[in-house]
Amino acid sequence: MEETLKIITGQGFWSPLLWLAAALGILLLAFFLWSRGRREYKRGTEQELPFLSGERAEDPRVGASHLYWGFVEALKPFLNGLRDWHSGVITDYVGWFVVILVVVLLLVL
Amino acid sequence: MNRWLATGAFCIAAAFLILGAVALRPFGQPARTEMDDYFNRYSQPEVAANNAVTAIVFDYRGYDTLGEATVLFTAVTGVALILRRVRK
Amino acid sequence: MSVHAPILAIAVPLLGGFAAPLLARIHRKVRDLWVLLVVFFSGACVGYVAAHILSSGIWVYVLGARNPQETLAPGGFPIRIMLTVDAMSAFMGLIAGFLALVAFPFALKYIPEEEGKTLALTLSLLLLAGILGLAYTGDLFNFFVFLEVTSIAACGIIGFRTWISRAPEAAFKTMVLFSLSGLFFLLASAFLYGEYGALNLAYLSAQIKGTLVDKLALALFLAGLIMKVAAAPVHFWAPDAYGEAPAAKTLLLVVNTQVSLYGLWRVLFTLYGGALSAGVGWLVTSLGLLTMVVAAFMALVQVDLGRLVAYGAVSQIGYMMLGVGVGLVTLAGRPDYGFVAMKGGIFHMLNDALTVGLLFLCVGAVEWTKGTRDLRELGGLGHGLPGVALCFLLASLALAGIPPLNGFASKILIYEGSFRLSPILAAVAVLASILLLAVFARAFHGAFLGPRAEVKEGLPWVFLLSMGALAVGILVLGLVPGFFVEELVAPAAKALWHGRALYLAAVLGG
Amino acid sequence: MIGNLPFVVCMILVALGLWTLIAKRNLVKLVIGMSLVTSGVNLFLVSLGYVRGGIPPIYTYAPAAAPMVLPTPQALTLTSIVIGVATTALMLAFVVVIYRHKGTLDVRKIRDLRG
Amino acid sequence: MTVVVRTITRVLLPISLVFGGYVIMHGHLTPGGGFQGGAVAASGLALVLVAFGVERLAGKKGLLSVLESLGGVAFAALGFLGLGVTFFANVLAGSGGLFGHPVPYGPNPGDLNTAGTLPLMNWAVGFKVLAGLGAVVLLFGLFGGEK
Repeated sequence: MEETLKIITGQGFWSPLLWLAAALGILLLAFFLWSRGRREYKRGTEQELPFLSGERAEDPRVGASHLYWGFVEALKPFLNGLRDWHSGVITDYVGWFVVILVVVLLLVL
Repeated sequence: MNRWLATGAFCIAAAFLILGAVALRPFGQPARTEMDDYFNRYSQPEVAANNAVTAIVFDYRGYDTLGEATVLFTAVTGVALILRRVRK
Repeated sequence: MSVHAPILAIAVPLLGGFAAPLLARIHRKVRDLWVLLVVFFSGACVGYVAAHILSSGIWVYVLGARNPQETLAPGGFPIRIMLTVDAMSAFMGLIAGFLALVAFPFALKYIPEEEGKTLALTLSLLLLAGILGLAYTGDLFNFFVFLEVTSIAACGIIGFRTWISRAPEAAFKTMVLFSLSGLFFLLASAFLYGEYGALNLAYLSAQIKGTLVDKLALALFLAGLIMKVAAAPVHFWAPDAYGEAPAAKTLLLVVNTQVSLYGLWRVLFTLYGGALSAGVGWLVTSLGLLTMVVAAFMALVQVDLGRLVAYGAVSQIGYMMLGVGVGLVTLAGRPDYGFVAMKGGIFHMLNDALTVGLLFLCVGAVEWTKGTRDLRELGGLGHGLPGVALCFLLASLALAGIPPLNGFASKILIYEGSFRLSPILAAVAVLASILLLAVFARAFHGAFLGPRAEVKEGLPWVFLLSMGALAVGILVLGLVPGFFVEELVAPAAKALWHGRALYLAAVLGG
Repeated sequence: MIGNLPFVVCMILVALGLWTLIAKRNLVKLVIGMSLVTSGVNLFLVSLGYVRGGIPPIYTYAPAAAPMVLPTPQALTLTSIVIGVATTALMLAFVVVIYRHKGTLDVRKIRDLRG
Repeated sequence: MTVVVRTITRVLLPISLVFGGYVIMHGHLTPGGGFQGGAVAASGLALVLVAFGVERLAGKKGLLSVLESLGGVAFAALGFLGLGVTFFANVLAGSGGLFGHPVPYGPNPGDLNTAGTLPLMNWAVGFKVLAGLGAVVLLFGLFGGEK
C-alpha cells in the first residue's frame, strides 16, 4: 500500500497525499491568520470599489498581456528573433529538415 | 533561412546519400536472399500463385496491402473533404 | 477469438472507416452508433492486450501464418509480417485507446452535420487504426505504411476547415514535412533491406553490426522521426497543425505525435540497441531541451488560444525526449538514475496525452461558445462556463508541473534522473516549466477571468463528460502516481531499457 | 564502385527532389519535388531486387533454370507507388484550395501562419 | 472537346476497361494485379471526363464513393475470412474449392482457378482503385468547374 501511493525517485520519494496533508496544514494556518483580521470595514460603501494607482477605475480589468509586461519587453529582441525563425515559408522548414539530417549524419557517422 | 546554410547542408546530405549508395553491396548481387528465395520457391506450393509478386502482395505481406488500400481510401476521402462545398 | 485481439484492435477501425460512408447513406444515427461501437470494441481489444501482456510477456502475432505464433519459416528467418506487442507497445495502445474513447463522443457533437461530418469521422477512424497499427507492428515496411496512413489521415483532418485559408495552408505544410519524413523512413528501411535482405525488426536488430550503411540508415530513421515528433528545429508544422485542426480531432493528432515518438524509441532501443553511441543520446537530450525552451518562449507571445496551447503541447515533447534521452546516454552502464529518467519520460507521455487533450477540448468548448479563439477578444468566460474554466485551470496547472497533479509526478522523475547526469539539464527543464506556468496563467486570465461575458447557452453534456473523464484521469494519476508508475510505466520502460533480448527471443526463439 | 551506378542515380534523384523542395518558390513545383523524391526512393527499392541475368519472378511460361530477381522489392515498390500517388493527390487538392483562397502559388506569400 | 477526341474515346474506353479487367483477372498468373488493372481502367474513366466534360459524370460521384467503400469493405472482409487461422490467412488456396486448384513447383502455362483468395482480393482492390482514382479526377474536375 505504501508503495502504490508514492514514487521512489532514487534519492527520495514523492507522495502526493503527504503533500496534500502539508498543504492542508498551511491552509489552516492561513485561515487562522485571516480570521484574526479586522472585520469592521463598511460594506456597500466606496471601501469595496476597486482603485487603480489611487485613481477610481471605471473598467478595472487588467489585460492578460500586462501580467508580465516587463519581462516580455526586456526579452523583445530575443523573442522577435524566435518569431522570425518561424517564418511560415515551407521551403525554409524543409531546409531546416536538411540541416537536422546533416547534424544527425555527422554525429552518427 | 540563410540560403548558404541550406545550400551547404544540402550538399553534405547529398554527398552522404551517394556515399551510402556506393557503400552498399554491388548492384545485381544481393548479399542475403533467404527471404526472397523462400518466396520464389514456395509461392507456388503454398499460395498456388504463379506470380510470386502477387503472392507477396496479397498473401505474405497482405497486411501491408490492406494498409496501402487504406492509404488510397484515406487520400480519396481527404480529397473529397478538402474539395467539398461548405456554405459559410 | 481472444487469440486475435491485437489484430482486431487495428482491423476493426479500418473496416469501420471503410464502412462508415456506406452506413451514413442509410442513416446518420446508424453511422454514429457504428463509429461508437467500433471505437469501444477497439478500446476493449487494446485493454485486453495490455492486461495480457502485463501478466505474461510479449505477444507475437504472425499475419497469414497457419499458426499465429509460428514466427520463423523453415530455415530460421521470418518471412511474414508480424505484430510484436511488448509492454511499451501496449502502453502506447492504451493511451491511444483511452483518448479515442474520449475524443469520438466529443467529436460526434462538436462537428456540425453540414460541414462533412461523415468524412471527418471516417478519417478519424482511419487515423486511430493507423496509430494502433504503428504501436503494434514489428515490421519496418509495415511501420512505414501505417506512418503514411496516419500522415494522410492527419493532414485531411488538419485541412478540415477549408473555408478559412489558414487550414489548407497548415495542412499543406504538414503534408510536405510528413511525406518527407515517411520517405526518409522508407529510404532507411530500403538501405537495411539491401544490406540484410529482411524487413523484420527483431531479425534486423540481431543482424545490425554498425557498418557504414547501418549508420547511414540510423541517421535517416532519426531525421525522419525527429521531424514527425516535432522536435525543435523541425517543429514548425506542429503549432500550425494543432492550432488549425478542429479541437476534438487534435487529441488524435497529439497521440499521432506520441506514437511517432514511440517509433523513435523503438528504432533506437530495439533496432539499434546493440550498436548505439552515446552521441545519439546526447542529441536526443539536447533537442529535447531546445524544444521545451523554444516552444515555451514562443507560447509566451501567442495571442491565439489554440496556437498557444499547441506550443505548450510541443514543449511537452521536449520533456519526454529529455527523460528518455538521459536513458539513452546512460544505456551502456545502465545506472539507476537512467531508469528513473526513462520512467519519467514514458510516464510523461501518458500525462501529456491527458493534459494536452483536456486543454484542446477546453479550447474547442470556448470556440464552440464564442466562435473565436483570440485572447484579445475573449474574457470573462469563467462565469458562464465554470466547468470549462475549472478543467482548463486543472490542465494548465498539470502541464506546468504544479504538485500534486500528474504533470509534477512525471516531471520530478525527469528532474531527478537528469540532475544526476548533469544539473544543467534539470535547471533548463525547471526554467521551461516556470515559463509554461506564466504562459498558462496569462491564458487562463485572458480567457476566463474578468467581467461576465455573454455565452451561447447549452453546452452539450457530452463535452463536459469527455472533459470530466480527462480531468478525473489527471487527478487520479496525480494523487496515486505510484500505482501507475509501478504497474504500467515501469514495465514499459523496462521493455525498452532491458527488454531488447526478450524482444529478439520472442521473435527469433532461443 | 562503378557497378553501383544505378543506386547512385537513385540517390541523385532523391537529392534533386530535395533541392526542388528547398529552392523552388511555387507550390506545384514543391509537389513535383516531392514526386521526384518518391520516384528516387521507389527506383532505389526496385533496383535493390535486381539479380544479374534474372528473369521476372513469374512461373507462367518461365524459361527453366534461369535465376529469378527478388520479388519482395517489387511488392514493396508497388505499395510505395500507390502511397506516392495518394500523397500527390492530396497535396494537389490542398494547392487548389490554397490558390482559390489566396490567388497565388508563391510560398513567400502563403504565410498566414507564422510566429 | 473536339469530335476527334470523342470518337477516339468511344473506341478506347471499352479497350481500356477490358484490358484493365484482364490485368486484374490474371493478376496471379501474369504481371499485374488489382492496383495496376484498376489504374488502367481508371485511365479510361479519366479519358471520358476529358472528352465529354465533368458535368456528364457529375451525378456519378455518389456511385463511385459507394463502389470504393464496397471495394474496401470486401478487401478487409477477405482478410477477416482467414480469422479461423490468422488474419489474412489464405484459407482457400489449395482447398479444392473456389480458386482452389493446387499448383506444383515449376514453370507451367497457368490455371485461372488457383491462388485462393488472391483473385478475389485483386477484384476488390481493382474496383476500389478504379473508383478511387475516378473519384479523385472527378472531384478535381468538378472543383475547377464551379465558380
